[in-house]
Amino acid sequence: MLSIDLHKQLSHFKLDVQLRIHHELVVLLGRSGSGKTTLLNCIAGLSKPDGGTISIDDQCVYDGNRVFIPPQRRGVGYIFQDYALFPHMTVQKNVEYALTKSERAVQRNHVDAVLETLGISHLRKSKPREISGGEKQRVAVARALVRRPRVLLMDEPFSALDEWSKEEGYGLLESVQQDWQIPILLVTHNYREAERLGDRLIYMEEGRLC
Amino acid sequence: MLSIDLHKQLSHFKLDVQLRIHHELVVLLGRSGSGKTTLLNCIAGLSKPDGGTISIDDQCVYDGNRVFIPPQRRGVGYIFQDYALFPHMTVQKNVEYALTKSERAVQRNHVDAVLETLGISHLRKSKPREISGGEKQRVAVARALVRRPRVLLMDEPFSALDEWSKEEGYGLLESVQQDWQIPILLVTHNYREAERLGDRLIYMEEGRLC
Amino acid sequence: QTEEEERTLRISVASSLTNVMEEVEQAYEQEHPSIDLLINYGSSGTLAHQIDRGAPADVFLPASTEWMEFVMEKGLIDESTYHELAYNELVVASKEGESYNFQDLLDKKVDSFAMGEPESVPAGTYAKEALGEQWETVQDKAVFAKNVRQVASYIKTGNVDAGFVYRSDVMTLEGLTSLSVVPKERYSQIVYPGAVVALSERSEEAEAFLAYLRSKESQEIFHAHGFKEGG
Amino acid sequence: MDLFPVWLSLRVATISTIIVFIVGTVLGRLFARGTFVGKTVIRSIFMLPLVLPPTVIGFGLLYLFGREGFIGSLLNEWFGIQIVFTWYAAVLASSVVAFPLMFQSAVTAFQQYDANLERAAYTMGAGKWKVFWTVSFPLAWPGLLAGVILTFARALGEFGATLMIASYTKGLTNTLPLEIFFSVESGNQSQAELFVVMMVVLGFGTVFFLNKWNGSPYNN
Amino acid sequence: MDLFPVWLSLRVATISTIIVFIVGTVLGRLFARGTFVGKTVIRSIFMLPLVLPPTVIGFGLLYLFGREGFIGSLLNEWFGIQIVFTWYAAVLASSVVAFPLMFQSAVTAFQQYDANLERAAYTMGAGKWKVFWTVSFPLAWPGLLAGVILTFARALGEFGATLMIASYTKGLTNTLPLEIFFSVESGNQSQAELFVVMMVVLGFGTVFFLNKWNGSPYNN
Ligand SMILES: Nc1ncnc2c1ncn2[C@@H]1O[C@H](COP(=O)(O)OP(=O)(O)OP(=O)(O)O)[C@@H](O)[C@H]1O
Ligand SMILES: Nc1ncnc2c1ncn2[C@@H]1O[C@H](COP(=O)(O)OP(=O)(O)OP(=O)(O)O)[C@@H](O)[C@H]1O
Ligand code: MOO
Ligand SMILES: [Mg+2]
Ligand SMILES: [Mg+2]
Repeated sequence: MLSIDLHKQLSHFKLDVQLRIHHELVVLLGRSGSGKTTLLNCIAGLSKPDGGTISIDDQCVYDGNRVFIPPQRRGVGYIFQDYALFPHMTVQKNVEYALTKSERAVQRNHVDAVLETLGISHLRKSKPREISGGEKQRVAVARALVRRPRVLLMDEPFSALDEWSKEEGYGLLESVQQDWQIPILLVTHNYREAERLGDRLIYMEEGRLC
Repeated sequence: MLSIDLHKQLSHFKLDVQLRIHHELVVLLGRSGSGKTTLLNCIAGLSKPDGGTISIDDQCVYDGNRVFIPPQRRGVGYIFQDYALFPHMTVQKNVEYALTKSERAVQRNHVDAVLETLGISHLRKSKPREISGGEKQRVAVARALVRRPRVLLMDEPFSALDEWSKEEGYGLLESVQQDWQIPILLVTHNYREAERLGDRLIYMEEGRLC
Repeated sequence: QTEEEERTLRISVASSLTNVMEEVEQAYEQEHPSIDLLINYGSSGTLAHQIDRGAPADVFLPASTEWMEFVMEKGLIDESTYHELAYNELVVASKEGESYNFQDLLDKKVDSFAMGEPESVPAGTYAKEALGEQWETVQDKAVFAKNVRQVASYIKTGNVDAGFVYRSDVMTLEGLTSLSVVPKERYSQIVYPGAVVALSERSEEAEAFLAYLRSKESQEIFHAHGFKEGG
Repeated sequence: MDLFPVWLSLRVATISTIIVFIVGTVLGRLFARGTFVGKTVIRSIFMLPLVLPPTVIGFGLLYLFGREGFIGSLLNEWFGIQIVFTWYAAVLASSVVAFPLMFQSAVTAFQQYDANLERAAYTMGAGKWKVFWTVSFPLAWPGLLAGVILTFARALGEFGATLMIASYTKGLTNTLPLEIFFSVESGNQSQAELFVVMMVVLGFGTVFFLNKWNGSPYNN
Repeated sequence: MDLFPVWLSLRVATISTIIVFIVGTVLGRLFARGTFVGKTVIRSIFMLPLVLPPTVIGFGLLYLFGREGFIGSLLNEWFGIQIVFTWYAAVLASSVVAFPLMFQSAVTAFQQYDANLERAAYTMGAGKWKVFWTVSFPLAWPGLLAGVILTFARALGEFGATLMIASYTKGLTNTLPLEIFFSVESGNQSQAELFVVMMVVLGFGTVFFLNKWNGSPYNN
């Protein structure tokens, strides 16, 4: 379970969010610039709220100035809006980065399956700068889906994909959701996607849920 | 008029395109990785085809090894899939970059209007790293739409926008298209967008139009 | 030639003569207001190479005969103007409070001592000569430096017990009081030569200046700085 | 106290830095992207003034720029200029010795940013010159600034090559490092210390000022 | 021909480069991002070994590491180590003098890439150490390599400070630059030239090799 109660002053408005996500997929919709990415960054520990609390599976990961668990110990999987692929690593290495050494050996088949499903297994040895925009996005998706986190954050993860690739992504996400039973927060501007995937839809406007 | 007849070997297939675009908006659809961005890069002069010809308004800008007009003299407007905003310039400076000094003085109102329409005029003084993903995309759109090129290339220009912002973008594009009467080539994965904006829809599959 | 150039006399002087030459310069320019001495200091080797490369110089005053010979052999010097201007003496210096003499260097009393590098630094060459047959036995104790100043640094910082320096350096070596003269018969005369450069366009004035260096007035300055008068 | 050495050093270091900055930046840009035959060879040759002891560099300069030297004789014949033993020689020495620092920094600086941004600028009709000044240069600036700092510091401290080709003449070529050396040589310890302090103040001050002038576009 | 000076120089420069690389990289990372009081002041102080003439640096080291010096006496008492006049002293001198080159390059290198990539790595559970080695370090590598090249070149050519603290002893501390100096001073021109050639070969060779070892992740 993910529970959030935080506020943070942004340049043009204040982000002020109360939200609880159980083992469900919540879709976060909202105008561009309304604070969605910032909220995700706060949950992942990449931005500091001005105050409030965040807890994951009953562990408090943020509480005002008293508690701040750094990102590497929050167990949050995160697909970044701008992918944040490592430019110096191949696709394969990028995806495996989320795994520990021992997992890497054990999970080889799983990694292969994910790459296959997303249609990027032929790009394994390519560097991010050698692949197309949508291919990059699929690498970012793969990287987040090879290992079970405690919470999964997805910032417009399918925005650069064609209908077929989107479908494959949806399928993968659905099966992962079944397996993992974790809170998932997905940002999208696509209504069809929202309705197809979301157990619950929430809307953000100028930093507030409504 | 834009007329293209080119081929280029890519890592997993061959790009092979024959295409003529009059003063119309052609939407290019196709699976992720099918070669759309590469085609646009060839037209803009950022990639070299292996052979063929490209001409713009009856000027040959590429012809095998004989003619290669560099990008700065092709008069092609281009919205990049990854925005390619200048990180060291403010939004305002980014948008004005497409204008010459004298145009900058004359067109001030026009620039303001474009920023206003796209809902980013309050971000004028921000640097790209200080704004949201969708805001960045709108800056890229603005930068391409403040000045009339001979050909306009748009690589998924609205993919990161919410429905309202998309609408504003569509409106702006339609009015610009009316005014300018130039060939426009727009890449998208969104059917509604394609049908709404396109005078003609074309599909690419593994480097070929079909 | 501009008027300023006409007044200028260029002197290339070994850096170990810096203090002497600064006084000489003042005195000479006072006496000869029409002459402007432009003094160029450097190691004797550097000066010799500069003259070799056609750098402007009228008078050459190195700190050893070797470098004078180097330029002479190349025909860059008006040999008729050659004179020995001053002499020097070798002394053993040690740190304030300690006192070692030449004999101590040869005995086991001294663990290490500093001296100029014998192949290239004149002070080192003379020191090696002074050590004579004992050189073989004591050379392991020797630390080589590129000039007397460096020898002094080693002594002052306690990294060596003693070192060979020139008497003329004594005046400037703060913190090194205990000095003992090296027996004179053990090394050859330490000569400071001077001569007019062959290419000089102002050889007359240059010769006049050389003559001045041999005058009583300047010889006193040499003397005051610990040199022995030449002739 | 005679402050001439301070001004001279500041002047020599500043002029050298400007020259080296311009030459280093241009060559750096040239060598950063694109390939041509012998690129790595020339890049490595450009490092030699850093490898060789300054005295050797000074020696080489003396050979080239001396009255009988290849360049020196030409300069003398054509313009009646004589560089050796003047403060121009100090500028020359500092520039040559500091050049590798600027060059290496510049090459790296021009390799570090996303070249797509230059391409984007071209599509907007900007010419090579405009793209260089408005995109490449500002994006490379942090690396170039690092080069400038190293260059200035090195130029300020240059001793061996300067002594060789400019020599030490009071009121003419007595830069701070030379003054320090000769103060020590003539046993004037306290004066040497004073010059060292000036040098530290001058070097520290300028480097501090330059360091403040940083604005990495990626810094966050 | 005695090749000892070549091996000695290579050894001294290599060891110095390794030491300076490690220290410079760590300090560079520390100073690159994040702010703390006196950051620019310390950064500027770190440039001083480049500003001050090597002889002055050597003098300072002699005072610190000499038999009676603050550090020297401690080393002597505790470990019975005597650094002055040994080839370790040459390593010390080269390291101190070359340090600013590595440091400045490293600071810039660690500022030049997108810090979001480090953040992304953290979200995947990577600890500070792993992030440093797998993300920060490789992304900074081109800039670090530039620093390594400058450091090696400078360490190889180091003369003034080395002569001061290591002195010139054949078969012990006679690095190439020292050999060149004393050959010239003793009028042995041809031997000096031979040493210069060795130096050029050694410097050029290593720098060439290092230059080849470049792989900018943004290079395109
Ligand atoms: N720089 C590059 N070097 C090598 N191969 C590349 C490079 N860029 C793209 N490719 C390959 O060329 C093919 C076409 O890429 P392109 O970017 O044109 O696709 P696209 O149609 O724009 O896809 P998307 O919708 O995902 O942006 C892909 O297979 C891709 O992997
Ligand atoms: N690094 C930053 N510094 C300052 N302001 C920022 C920064 N990043 C975003 N903002 C501002 O904060 C607000 C929320 O941005 P955020 O990125 O959270 O929006 P978003 O909802 O993700 O939008 P989009 O759908 O366009 O990605 C915007 O007004 C934006 O301009
Ligand atoms: O110029 Mo000297 O006095 O030979 O070192
Ligand atoms: Mg966002
Ligand atoms: Mg594309």
